[in-house]
Amino acid sequence: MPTVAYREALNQAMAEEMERDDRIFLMGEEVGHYDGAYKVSKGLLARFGEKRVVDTPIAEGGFVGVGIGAAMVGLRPIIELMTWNFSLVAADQLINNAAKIRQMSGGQFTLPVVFRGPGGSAHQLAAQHSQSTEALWAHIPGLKVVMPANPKDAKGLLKSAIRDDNPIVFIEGEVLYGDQGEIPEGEYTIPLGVGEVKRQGKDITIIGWSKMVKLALAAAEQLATEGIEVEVVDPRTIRPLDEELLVASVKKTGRCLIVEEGWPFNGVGAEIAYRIGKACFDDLDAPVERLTGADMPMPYNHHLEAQCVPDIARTVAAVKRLLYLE
Amino acid sequence: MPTVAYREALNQAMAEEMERDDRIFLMGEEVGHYDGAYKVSKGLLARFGEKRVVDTPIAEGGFVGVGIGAAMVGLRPIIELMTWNFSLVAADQLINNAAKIRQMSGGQFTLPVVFRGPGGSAHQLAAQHSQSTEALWAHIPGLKVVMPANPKDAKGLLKSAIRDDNPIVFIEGEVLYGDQGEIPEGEYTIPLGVGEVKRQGKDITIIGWSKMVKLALAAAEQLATEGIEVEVVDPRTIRPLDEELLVASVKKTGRCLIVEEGWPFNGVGAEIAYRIGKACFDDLDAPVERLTGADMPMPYNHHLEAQCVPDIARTVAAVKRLLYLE
Amino acid sequence: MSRIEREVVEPREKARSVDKAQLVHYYHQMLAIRRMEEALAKAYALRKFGGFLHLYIGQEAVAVGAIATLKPDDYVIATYREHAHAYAKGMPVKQIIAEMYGKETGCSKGLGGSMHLFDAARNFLGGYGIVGGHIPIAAGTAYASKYRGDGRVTLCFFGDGSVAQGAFHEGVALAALWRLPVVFICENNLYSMGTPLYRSLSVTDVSQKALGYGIARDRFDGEDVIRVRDRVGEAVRRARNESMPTLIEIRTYRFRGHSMSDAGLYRTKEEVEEWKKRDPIGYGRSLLEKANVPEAEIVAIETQVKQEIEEAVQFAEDSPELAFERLSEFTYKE
Amino acid sequence: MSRIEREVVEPREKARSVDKAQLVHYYHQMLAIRRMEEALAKAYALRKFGGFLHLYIGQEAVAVGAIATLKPDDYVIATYREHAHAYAKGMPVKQIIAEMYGKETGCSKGLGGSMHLFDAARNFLGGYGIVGGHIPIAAGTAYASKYRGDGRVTLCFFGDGSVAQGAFHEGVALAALWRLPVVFICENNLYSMGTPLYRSLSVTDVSQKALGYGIARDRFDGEDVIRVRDRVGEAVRRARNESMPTLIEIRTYRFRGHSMSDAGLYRTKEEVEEWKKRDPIGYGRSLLEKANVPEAEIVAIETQVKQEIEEAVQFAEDSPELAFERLSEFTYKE
Ligand SMILES: Cc1ncc(C[n+]2csc(CCOP(=O)(O)OP(=O)(O)O)c2C)c(N)n1
Ligand SMILES: Cc1ncc(C[n+]2csc(CCOP(=O)(O)OP(=O)(O)O)c2C)c(N)n1
Ligand SMILES: [Mg+2]
Ligand SMILES: [Mg+2]
Repeated sequence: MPTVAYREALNQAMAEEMERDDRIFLMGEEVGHYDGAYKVSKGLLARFGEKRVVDTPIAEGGFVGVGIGAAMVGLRPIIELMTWNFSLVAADQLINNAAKIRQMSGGQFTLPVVFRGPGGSAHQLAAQHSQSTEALWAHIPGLKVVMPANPKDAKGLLKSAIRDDNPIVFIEGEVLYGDQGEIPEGEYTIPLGVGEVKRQGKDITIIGWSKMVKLALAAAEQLATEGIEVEVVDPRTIRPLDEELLVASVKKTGRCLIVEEGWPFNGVGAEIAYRIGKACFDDLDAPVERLTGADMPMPYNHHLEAQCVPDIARTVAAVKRLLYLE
Repeated sequence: MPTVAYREALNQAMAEEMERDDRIFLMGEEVGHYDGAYKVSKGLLARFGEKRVVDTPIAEGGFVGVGIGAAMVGLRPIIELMTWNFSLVAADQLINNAAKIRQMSGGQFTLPVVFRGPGGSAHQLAAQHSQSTEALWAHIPGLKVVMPANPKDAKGLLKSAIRDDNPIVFIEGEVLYGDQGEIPEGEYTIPLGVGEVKRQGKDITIIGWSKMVKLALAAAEQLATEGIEVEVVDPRTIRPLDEELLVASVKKTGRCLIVEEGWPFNGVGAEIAYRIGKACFDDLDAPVERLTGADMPMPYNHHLEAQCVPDIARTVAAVKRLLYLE
Repeated sequence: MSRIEREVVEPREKARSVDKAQLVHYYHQMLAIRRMEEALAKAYALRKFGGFLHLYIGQEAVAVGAIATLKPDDYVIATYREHAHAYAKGMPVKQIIAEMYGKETGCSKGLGGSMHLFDAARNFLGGYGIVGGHIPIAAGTAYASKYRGDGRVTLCFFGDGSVAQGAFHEGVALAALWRLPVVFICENNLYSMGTPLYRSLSVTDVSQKALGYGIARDRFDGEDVIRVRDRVGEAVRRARNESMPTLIEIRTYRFRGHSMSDAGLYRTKEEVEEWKKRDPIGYGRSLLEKANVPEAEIVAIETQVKQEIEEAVQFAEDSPELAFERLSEFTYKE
Repeated sequence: MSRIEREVVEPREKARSVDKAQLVHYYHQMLAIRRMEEALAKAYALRKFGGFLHLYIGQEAVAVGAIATLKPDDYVIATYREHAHAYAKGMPVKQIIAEMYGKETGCSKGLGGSMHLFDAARNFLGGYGIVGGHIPIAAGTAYASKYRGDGRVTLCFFGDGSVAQGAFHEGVALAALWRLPVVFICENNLYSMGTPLYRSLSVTDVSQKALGYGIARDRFDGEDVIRVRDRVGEAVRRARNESMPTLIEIRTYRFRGHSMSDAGLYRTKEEVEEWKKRDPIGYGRSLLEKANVPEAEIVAIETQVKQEIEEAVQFAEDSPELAFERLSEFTYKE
């Protein structure tokens, strides 16, 4: 199996799908002549030309709307948001138009459009550039929310997202772009709404997505040296959520820690915790725990920033608390 | 105690505060010459003049930003959103500016600004005009979210919100404006972050806010005739949340139903359910239940619409399920 | 009454070529729209349905004249005040009224209602409730036409109130930058809800905005269906042949309140009466008379329309509603 | 290199009155900004701090000349490329550099960083990271000045890229409608990140947008600090005396990449070199020479600035960081 970077996996997914279907085009800030602010679209302009790889002005509300309109009449746009922090100026288009047009039209119009770009905090980008927006979008019926954790998932899920007939919020990990990973030879897709057990274990379940999967696996490694067997489960798609997989794991381990980069209040972890608390009411040996980003805007200072997002030490400590080892 | 309409209570709160402090002004669509789309600002233009009661064009992103700027330099704006459905075009201003400026500036700037208007569904307004946005705003650290259920709370909470030095999302019940209720004589305020037990009971706790309180009380009435004693608790402020009060009630009753008008996924109910599930892990006789709006855009047809929001029958049924009576 | 300066912006008005059949057709359409909305107002008063109801009465010549320039393949997108546009694009009265009644036989199966009429088959891309929010979508459908080279034109209707929205700016700017085949039609009825123009725009000549985007503009009064057709026609040709957008401001007036709940106290009786003298339907009738269309034929249209509406109302009354069980299939496509 | 058409828009350029002391002062400021950013670039390369770092090098005459027209009470608000504006408004170099280092002694206690410099005492209302998002805020501070009648003026700086944002449209439109005392200054450096003007705006003359709002406009090249001061001065007077906004487009150029991570491959070496011939600091020095400021004095400024920066860097290095325990108090005001 070839080893590629997360960034390259996304690039392959777009290139392969654009090759396959000329209704697909990529539009966004700097996606073309600049080869992408994060180089995810590298080489696509050269390969597909200005018609299908389109640079835009800084007008997210405008070109997100363009994507919606183009999708309504049969094209299959991929709209890149330079980062999801900037999606907020397009919130009305995503929530009031993208998510609702199918329903308001009585099913006459479908919107095969993917909105993609990096999310989450990186390094010292401060409050306006360090946000996890998945909790906002997952709240909205009509949208699907996908968050791949590694190159294999990134490619397989993006291909499925592009082929899906619904508006998709596809959030990539800004700090994952350089991560290397094996991907299957040739053509493959990963269905939306299907999670994956990233590591088997019997003592406790850690649920995480996007870059938190990496963190959970690292914590699991460390805990393994102390004889604690952690099961790491990645829903991969936030909406629709693979509740079955999550519940099955927790029923097995009896304990659950949810690790989320974003803010706690009404976070995705709250929804997952509620569902597990209910489905596993008689199986839980301890209440479901959440380890989340701090409930405050992200500070610029790097030490403070580090303390505002989950890390290995606090993940390990939370697991031990759940196992009553501390 | 005088009896006034919810609408009138809000009007009194603004008038009294504007009388007291001339840094306060009201700005929004149709708030002045039209006396308010829902007549909440009735008479304020006549009383305070065009300087302090300002009609705006349809540019929520613009005048929400104006409110933020004016607050930064010491005024105390009240920005009316004709309805919270339209706040989405101002989402970036609310999330990236209002909620973060204090923190990004190292505490140099505070934002004493209230964003208020009606939320929730009314009657056959369809998908774009029938949304509960509290879950979105409550997710954001830096914002406070207030949702009064009756005239007394409406006046007391709005006065506190206007006096608060933080940006406040104040969501009124569009269908509550005409509700009559007693309010205390003269000057009073109700602190933000303090909930209220709206009805005492020992068998089960129903948690709801805004118009859901009314629904919960009606359901409680009906259940009382069957000998079921329901305690109805209203947090009144979603953020900060009066967790103590909610937990105390559930510890007493051992059962909890959360009734929420909005969408379920990452709803406010998810956060509350998680916190109660954790704090009351050993006290719950049944998992916390949520009765929420349907997980889909609001349909126009009135029968379908009615089935998409919690009602008395389904609330009663949910309570009985929780008490294993069905 | 603010009669618009006759400062005629290019394109100049052409010597008008009109044939009788067309006049009759436009008149029939305008009248059907008028009677349909009168019937809707009556049904609303009788609580046959709820929600908002924004009547177009007084503006009929705009939708009819503008859409008369289109081919069936062309796209139309509008606001919540879109009953006329849906009808002019070919949507049967039955489907419109049934939609208001919230019936499954409505164009949107009763899920959209008055503000959200949609008709995929006739390329009517919907009525939208967020002011200005549909303007970028119009740029998107025009983008698709250019992408495919299918020669289609998108007509985007919006009110004077939308001009203050960021979505107007972004949608028009992208269309201008990318030279998209779209015509932006601002139906300037002088008020956004209770707000007169001068309280919402620093420059009340909306067409001036075109200067900042470098696109063609036009501006004229909208009571004459033929003028509307001819002037909009110029812009449609520009879009179809040169793939260039145009911003058109058409001055018009709504005789009723903003919606059924609006008492309209912000306008004087005199002002409303003055404008009623320029009723597009009365004007259309005068055109028929000038063209010597026999009175009998005109009366026949009236009768025909009346019957059409009555049947449609009955159809709506008798139609079934969508079952709740089926609702979820409209949130996501399988 | 696109030298701007000399089409002089009103206000006409006045016969310039400049005194030596001012020239020296402006030169000192521009030089300090230049050296400060060079020091920041060095520190960034040494990984003294992370995040984005957007250098203003090449544009110094704009911030210095424009802000020279203000009184201490006036407000300034800018983008993430705001180091120069903060300095010109009076923020000590120490606080700027300490902020980049993320130290508690920084202007924003190390919570804001390079993109979010704030100084309440000096009425510097911040650097903002969302393109265009601060423009409505500027309308708000100007609104407050008019509300209070305090005679203050707000200067709002933004890049050419912001013009495509809905926030630009809404902010400028409200300022025009309400006649607010604000000056909108578009620092048109010909690129928004890697995108040249012609790919982001259908009309590359940004000042033309003023026509749609009915406000005064001006447009000129920005390498001459005196021209910037005089032309912006006209707009500041208009704001202060007539409470009318102005949209000014100042053509300038950034010599470095968009941020430290940008290789700038979208511009030719030749283009960059051509623009460097119009380095505002070189130009400022030539003005000093024309004014017969002795070479020794000019060298003295260089030495003084050098020392000032070195001390500031040391100060930043030695400063403490905010304790995590205190962080929560910055989210909400008690
Ligand atoms: C973003 C947004 N803000 C506010 C509203 C409430 N609203 C609905 S229609 C309307 C007035 C619109 O006036 P105009 O654009 O002139 O169209 P007209 O009703 O005159 O046809 C307002 C304020 C809305 N629907 N969307
Ligand atoms: C709404 C939004 N979209 C995208 C970005 C990413 N971004 C940051 S700066 C920039 C370019 C801005 O260019 P311009 O306005 O010309 O200012 P300059 O950098 O040239 O000073 C972009 C696209 C952002 N910060 N905000
Ligand atoms: Mg109007
Ligand atoms: Mg630029």
